[in-house]
Amino acid sequence: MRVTVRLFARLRDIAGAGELERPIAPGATIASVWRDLAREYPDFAQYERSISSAVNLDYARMDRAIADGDEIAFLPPVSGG
Amino acid sequence: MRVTVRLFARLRDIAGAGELERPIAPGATIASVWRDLAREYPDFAQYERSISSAVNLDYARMDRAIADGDEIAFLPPVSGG
Amino acid sequence: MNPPLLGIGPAPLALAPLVQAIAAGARDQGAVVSFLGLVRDHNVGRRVQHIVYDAYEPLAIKAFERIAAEIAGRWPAARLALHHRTGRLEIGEASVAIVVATAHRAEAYAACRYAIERVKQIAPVWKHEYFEGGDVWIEGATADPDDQAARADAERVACA
Amino acid sequence: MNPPLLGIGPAPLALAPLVQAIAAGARDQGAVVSFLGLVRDHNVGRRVQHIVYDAYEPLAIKAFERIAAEIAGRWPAARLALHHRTGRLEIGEASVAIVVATAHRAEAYAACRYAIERVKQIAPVWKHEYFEGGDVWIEGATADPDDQAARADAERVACA
Repeated sequence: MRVTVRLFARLRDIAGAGELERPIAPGATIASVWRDLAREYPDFAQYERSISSAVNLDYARMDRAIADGDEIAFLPPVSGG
Repeated sequence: MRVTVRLFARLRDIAGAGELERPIAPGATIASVWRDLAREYPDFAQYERSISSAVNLDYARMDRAIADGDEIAFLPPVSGG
Repeated sequence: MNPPLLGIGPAPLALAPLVQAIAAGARDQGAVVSFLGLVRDHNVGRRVQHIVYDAYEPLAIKAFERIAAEIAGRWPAARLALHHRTGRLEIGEASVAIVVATAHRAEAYAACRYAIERVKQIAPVWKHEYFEGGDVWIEGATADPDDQAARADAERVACA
Repeated sequence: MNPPLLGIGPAPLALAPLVQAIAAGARDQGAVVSFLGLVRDHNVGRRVQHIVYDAYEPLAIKAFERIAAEIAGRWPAARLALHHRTGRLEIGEASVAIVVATAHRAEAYAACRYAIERVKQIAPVWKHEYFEGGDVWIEGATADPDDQAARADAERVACA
């Protein structure tokens, strides 16, 4: 099972990519995907408490279960306007 | 000595003219011009307490003395915007 | 060429030239708030057909200058454009256009609201409403620029 | 043809088409309040050279739809247009344009202010500021559309 991960703003800069494909295990949640990324990109750690996340274009809580093919987005604090 | 009187909105409708020339006596004030007009146009009486007045393009109090050639304006309650 | 910042007359109003007039080349202004007043098709139960605006135009310009000065006193960095239309207006047409630019949005909203409140209080402009079955001159506020209570009301509404 | 009421993308913003989109043909709306956010040449002591806006565009449109629904709940007769720009913006260019039309002005000011507060709280949009000497991603609010305290803040600021 795989998901697409979308990264924005500084998270994209840290990862060096705005879109990643990552494998997920059964029972995966947004939080487990985040933890895997934070191991891969240690600078993600500082966003642990401030990111928002979305699944398939809906804001979603970190404990939300995800499924094969989902698009998961991690959003640093926003600054539009 | 003469002044120009400018009338607006319903005052103009009552008088049938937006601009009048009227003689004034020495010591005339805006109030005395108004009283003369109110004798001439009894329907002005209802505006006694709600009009504003201006002399030579400045808002002015009713007790303001006026001089030959002044432009006196009587303004019913406004409704712009 | 930009339009004058303050104006009154029969020409149809448009926001874009006023925004351009106060915001073009602005480097330190982050917020522009605009107000348009439109002629509505009903008023206190009457079906409005059109409105004719009368004004004492040169005194209106002086009233607008006074409003601009009040705003400059209260919000020193604000820039203001304020135009009122006269003559016959159909339903949906704009009678007044106000644009305020400031560094931050709270001030822009407040100063723009203050401007329209003061226009309604002290601009020598009158609405002649033609409705189904008759016509009437709308009479609102006794204009008195020195009435500090009215001015305080406008500021209270704007800055609440 | 009128533009869509909600939008995000790289095209320069203009108020006039948005005002046209929500106010054209309006017969019962007497007040139109607009907001433009402009890029300023300084920010917290830095001399800004330009801004690049990043956005998660499809989620931004959904956030705008949510804001529109919140406004429809709070001010049922209000009409809203809301567009955000993306990409590189120079000083003085507009990053966001909001237009609200209602019957009366108090509601138009309030709903327009509410909209920009909510954009800043929940729209997935990010400002990459390029200033003299460096660049920085601006990080403001943790986006959480369900945060009722944030929503109450926006309403309090808008309706004060």
